Amino acid sequence: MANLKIKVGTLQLKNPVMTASGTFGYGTEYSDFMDISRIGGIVVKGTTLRDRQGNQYPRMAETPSGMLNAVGLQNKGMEYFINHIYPTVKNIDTNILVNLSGSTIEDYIEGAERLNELEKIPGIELNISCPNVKEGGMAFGTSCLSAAQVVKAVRRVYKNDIMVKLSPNVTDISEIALAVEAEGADSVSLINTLLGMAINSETRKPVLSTITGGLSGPAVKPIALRMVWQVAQAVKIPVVGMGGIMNATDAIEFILAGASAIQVGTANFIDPTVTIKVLDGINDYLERHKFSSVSDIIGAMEI
Amino acid sequence: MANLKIKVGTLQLKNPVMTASGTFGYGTEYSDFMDISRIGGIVVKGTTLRDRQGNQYPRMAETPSGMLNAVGLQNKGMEYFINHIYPTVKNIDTNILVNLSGSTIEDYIEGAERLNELEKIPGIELNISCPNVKEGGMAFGTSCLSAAQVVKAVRRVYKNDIMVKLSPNVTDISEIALAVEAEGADSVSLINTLLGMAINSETRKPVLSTITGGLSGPAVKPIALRMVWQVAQAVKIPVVGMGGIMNATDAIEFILAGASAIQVGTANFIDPTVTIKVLDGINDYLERHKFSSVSDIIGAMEI
Amino acid sequence: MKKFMLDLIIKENVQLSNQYALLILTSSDKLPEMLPGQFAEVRVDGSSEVFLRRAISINYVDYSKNELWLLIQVVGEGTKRLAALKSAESVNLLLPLGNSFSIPSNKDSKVLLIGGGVGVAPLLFLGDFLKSKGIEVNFLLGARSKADLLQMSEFERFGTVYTTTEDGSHGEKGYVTQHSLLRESKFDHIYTCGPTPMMKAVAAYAHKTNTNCEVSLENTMACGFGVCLCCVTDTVDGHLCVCTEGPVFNITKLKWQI
Amino acid sequence: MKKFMLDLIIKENVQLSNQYALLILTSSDKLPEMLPGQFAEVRVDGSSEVFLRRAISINYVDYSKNELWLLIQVVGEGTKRLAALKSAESVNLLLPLGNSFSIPSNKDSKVLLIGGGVGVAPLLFLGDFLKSKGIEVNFLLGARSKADLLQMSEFERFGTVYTTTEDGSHGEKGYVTQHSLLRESKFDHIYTCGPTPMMKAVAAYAHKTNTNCEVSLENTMACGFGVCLCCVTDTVDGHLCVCTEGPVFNITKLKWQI
Ligand SMILES: Cc1cc2nc3c(=O)[nH]c(=O)nc-3n(C[C@H](O)[C@H](O)[C@H](O)COP(=O)(O)OP(=O)(O)OC[C@H]3O[C@@H](n4cnc5c(N)ncnc54)[C@H](O)[C@@H]3O)c2cc1C
Ligand SMILES: Cc1cc2nc3c(=O)[nH]c(=O)nc-3n(C[C@H](O)[C@H](O)[C@H](O)COP(=O)(O)OP(=O)(O)OC[C@H]3O[C@@H](n4cnc5c(N)ncnc54)[C@H](O)[C@@H]3O)c2cc1C
Ligand SMILES: Cc1cc2nc3c(=O)[nH]c(=O)nc-3n(C[C@H](O)[C@H](O)[C@H](O)COP(=O)(O)O)c2cc1C
Ligand SMILES: Cc1cc2nc3c(=O)[nH]c(=O)nc-3n(C[C@H](O)[C@H](O)[C@H](O)COP(=O)(O)O)c2cc1C
Ligand code: FES
Ligand code: FES
Repeated sequence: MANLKIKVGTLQLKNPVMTASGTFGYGTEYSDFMDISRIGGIVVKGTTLRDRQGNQYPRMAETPSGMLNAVGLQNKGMEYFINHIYPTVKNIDTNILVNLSGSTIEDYIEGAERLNELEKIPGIELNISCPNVKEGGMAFGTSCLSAAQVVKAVRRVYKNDIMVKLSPNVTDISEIALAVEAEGADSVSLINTLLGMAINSETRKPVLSTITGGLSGPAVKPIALRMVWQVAQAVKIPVVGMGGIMNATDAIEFILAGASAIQVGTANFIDPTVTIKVLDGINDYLERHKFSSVSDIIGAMEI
Repeated sequence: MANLKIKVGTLQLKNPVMTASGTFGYGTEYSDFMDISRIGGIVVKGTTLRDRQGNQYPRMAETPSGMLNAVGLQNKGMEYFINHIYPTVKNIDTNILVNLSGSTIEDYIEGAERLNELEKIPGIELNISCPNVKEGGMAFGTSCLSAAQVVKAVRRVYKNDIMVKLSPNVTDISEIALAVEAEGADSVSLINTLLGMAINSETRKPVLSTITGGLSGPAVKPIALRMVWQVAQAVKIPVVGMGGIMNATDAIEFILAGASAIQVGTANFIDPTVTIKVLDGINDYLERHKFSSVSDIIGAMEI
Repeated sequence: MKKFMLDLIIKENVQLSNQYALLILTSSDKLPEMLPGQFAEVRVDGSSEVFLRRAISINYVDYSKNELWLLIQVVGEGTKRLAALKSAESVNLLLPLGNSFSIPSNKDSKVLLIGGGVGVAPLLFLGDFLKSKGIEVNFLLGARSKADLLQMSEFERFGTVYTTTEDGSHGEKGYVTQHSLLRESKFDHIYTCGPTPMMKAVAAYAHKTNTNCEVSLENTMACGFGVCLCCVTDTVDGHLCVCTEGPVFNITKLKWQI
Repeated sequence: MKKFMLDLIIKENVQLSNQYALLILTSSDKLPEMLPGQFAEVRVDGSSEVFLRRAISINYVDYSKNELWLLIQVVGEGTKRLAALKSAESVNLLLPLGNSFSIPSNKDSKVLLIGGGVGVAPLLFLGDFLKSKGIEVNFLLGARSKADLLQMSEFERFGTVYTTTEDGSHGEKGYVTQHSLLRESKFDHIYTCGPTPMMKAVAAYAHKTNTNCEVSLENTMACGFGVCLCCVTDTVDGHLCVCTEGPVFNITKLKWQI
């Protein structure tokens, strides 16, 4: 067994395999299929201060090697999370991070304050990149200024780990990463979904109720890998990579590009045990290539 | 037969099916496989003032439902084009556009001036979006200011049609489209490739000699479609859509999203007769849905 | 109920027509228990176009033979691949997923199972289940033409079968909701699965006649087990996932305009 | 030469081992003329991973039987799919692509064809072609072990076969360039195809002994017919496409450090 332990910001992960928000529920949905305590961390579904019904259906479209979703952050709100979900998930023996979303800075602040109370939540993933959260028509995550503002505000009130989730729908993602690093983010995670669209040519209507939605899955992997590499070159804080990871080889590519940990998203829908396979596969790779620890290969791509 | 004729800027196309620059050579390479005069237009390989050897190999990586390329605008230069290629391509009975690239504004101006001389070239596709053409480290096409500057300069010297090819690697593509429209572009075409990357986990090296490259193929279609729709909403000039078109259904989706014409790129590598199939398929669709003309379905997506 | 990811083996692929196939799957292990109304998420291999799994209803389970039946209608690339599977090939499934039809506690209940097109699939298993509980079952099955009426002899094993076809080639001519049975008899429970317009018409009938009615909904699904939240339907309790809170809903829960 | 896109039929798939397959393709139409050294771009169907075509050398053409042979080494998903094709299945190919080996005008030329691994593929067709022109052919074929020496009896039909294996299980032990033949004989023309390090060693030998030498290069290809410009190699004339200016290059054209 290679040493898979890794530190990401202030988080101690037993291994670099995490699950991506919105694709792993609250973890427990997977316990029929696998031992969820084996993975390094679970990022729960995007949570907002108040409950949200999300968008109208249809919310999903299959695309070549990927999918579009327009869920729109459906969730039962912070209060419900604290009272009804936290009591269960706090017993899962891994890092449980809450993916925190908001439509105003005040929402983020209040959400973060509430999460401070929860002993078994070691950190939040600050979602400033959902294609559906708007501020003056533009997601917080697509301008350095607004990204910095949110992080600054949350940093002031939140005492645990802040992982900031970045949007790929930008000209220069490193710039945004640097801006959030400067405001005290402990790490950055990327990428969230790319804004895409699908049309049904027979009905001549958009497939999604919201017209556009977020693209995920293997189709986006080359873009995600490039962004992780760019960001890892730019910042000093750890980078958590994701976007189309389907197997251990994909995960290793992200780690070689500079990710300290990775998140598996859409792949969980197709194979609910994929995280375990990725985990075991990373170990196999390290043993086969005679690395004693996963930290040996972070950013180890040779140019 | 439905009426497939369409006007794009000042160009009269016999049908909306064009070929994307860099994927159809100079057209003649396809004449063994199909009647190239049937298509609406051919955009020849990216041409620069002086000859370019392009990047080192490897220049290509296969990705899920797509490919990365890092050709780097290899071409024999404007002089060679005029003396050795133009004499042949001018006899092809369709619109031949030259995809013009440059690394300085002066290059673009000089290139456009040379192309003014060529009677059978009805227009240029101004490429301000190749992930390899740099200006201060950033492609012209990723800032409104520099995009506007190039178009303004070329508009001043070039008398025929100017189609400006936009980069998808931006936060807000409509903004760029509006900027080039304001400077006199006759139409915009999009998308060029998305910046991506591939790593070989076994060798721990980037697959491409240039580390990053341009992603094309069906993987990018949802993003391309979204951008075409956004740009078509924003500008008044015609929009030429491309990105992952593999068949007539894909083409129709772009037209419904607002494209007046489409370009087929990567698909030509897999099926060298695909443009004819797309063309015939568009006609079939129009007949089946009882539209008399392709112009009836431009932007006809119902929301 | 515990969910499983299983590799099952095609024991037989019965081509019912070029549009429909009945896959009979088996395993060397004992199949888990399933309930009528539940479905499986089937992985489609060997296609460059299909990325996600496909939801397919449990058509029938023969525990004695350790067989799972899936009835496939070819509508696109995914179902085309599934319908082309050959004997001895392996298929990966997640199952059993979703809730199930509720079974009347009163054995004397008059029940009617109304199916249209491939929507008949879950009703066969439901018919078997109801019959095994001692409840008398009536099926009302509708299709475009005789050729589209599937598994007729199977349905007859579990109850009385009434049919409608749009072209009149079998049973009464017209839609299921036009069948004389609905004018002549009164039922305590109606269960229905089929195209949405059909189910809405059935729901309207049930509403008008004050009949308890459950419908099995479809929706675009990415996961099938409640984690993606892509498959919601609008209910009196807000957006609920069809894959976990459904696919079976009592019509009183839905916000259908009926 | 005119290029074609053709759907050919698998007449036979000869499994040479679990790593190598020989596909024998045919057509109801007459196959077009092809030259030794040329290749085909083969479409890979039914895989979610493979997007582009795969380049495969023309291994042999039997015009009398209207057969095209392709020798496949399984290295990844694409070649795995190709090697698994079954009789009567259809395969879509672009062919013939690329240039070809140059044939000596002098019938008395001493020629040596050096192949390694699956790189032997184009040399069979070349051997046939040379022999038909009345030229005496010598093959020097290298592989890891006896099991990796492919189509030995076929090669013997067209010339004298020398072999090396790394483990000594057949012929001389070692690499092709260590074979005694190269010390004992002098050739006018060497043609080689195989792993790049092998071809470089052969080129070095040819350079040293002043022998005319052609190598068949590989490169990552997207199109195979000169339009994507992805497949270049560095030559004295700059970047040239391996798919159109090659795959066969005279070593004097290349910028190899030999
Ligand atoms: C709970 C549940 C149970 C189901 N049970 C069965 C079953 O037992 N047997 C069965 O054959 N199918 C069943 N379906 C439907 C089946 O999942 C879809 O037909 C399938 O996903 C279509 O996949 P495809 O790749 O063949 O078509 P796609 O390529 O995905 O779609 C092809 C075309 O069909 C249309 N389409 C997509 N989904 C449907 C749909 N659900 N109904 C009609 N048209 C559609 C699309 O809009 C598109 O135009 C069920 C669905 C659900 C949600
Ligand atoms: C002109 C030409 C002629 C060829 N002739 C033949 C032939 O006759 N028979 C034959 O079997 N192959 C031949 N090849 C090689 C063949 O094209 C590749 O092996 C094939 O494309 C690999 O596809 P894949 O999907 O199986 O592997 P991929 O999944 O694409 O790659 C799998 C692994 O193999 C490595 N790989 C990729 N390409 C090659 C390669 N060319 N050689 C070795 N490893 C590679 C990759 O780096 C990767 O690690 C030829 C190539 C060219 C350019
Ligand atoms: C159905 C779905 C729902 C998602 N919901 C969220 C969310 O609530 N918050 C968030 O930050 N990201 C969300 N994401 C984005 C994923 O966490 C991830 O960033 C993205 O899907 C890319 O990874 P992948 O390609 O592995 O799926 C969602 C993605 C999907 C597919
Ligand atoms: C190999 C290759 C070379 C390309 N060269 C050029 C080029 O010279 N100029 C240009 O504007 N676009 C170039 N492109 C981009 C295409 O024209 C097109 O914008 C892009 O590939 C998206 O379309 P597709 O997905 O249909 O291929 C190239 C694309 C590929 C794949
Ligand atoms: S399909 Fe994913 S929640 Fe229902
Ligand atoms: S493979 Fe496209 S030019 Fe050679």
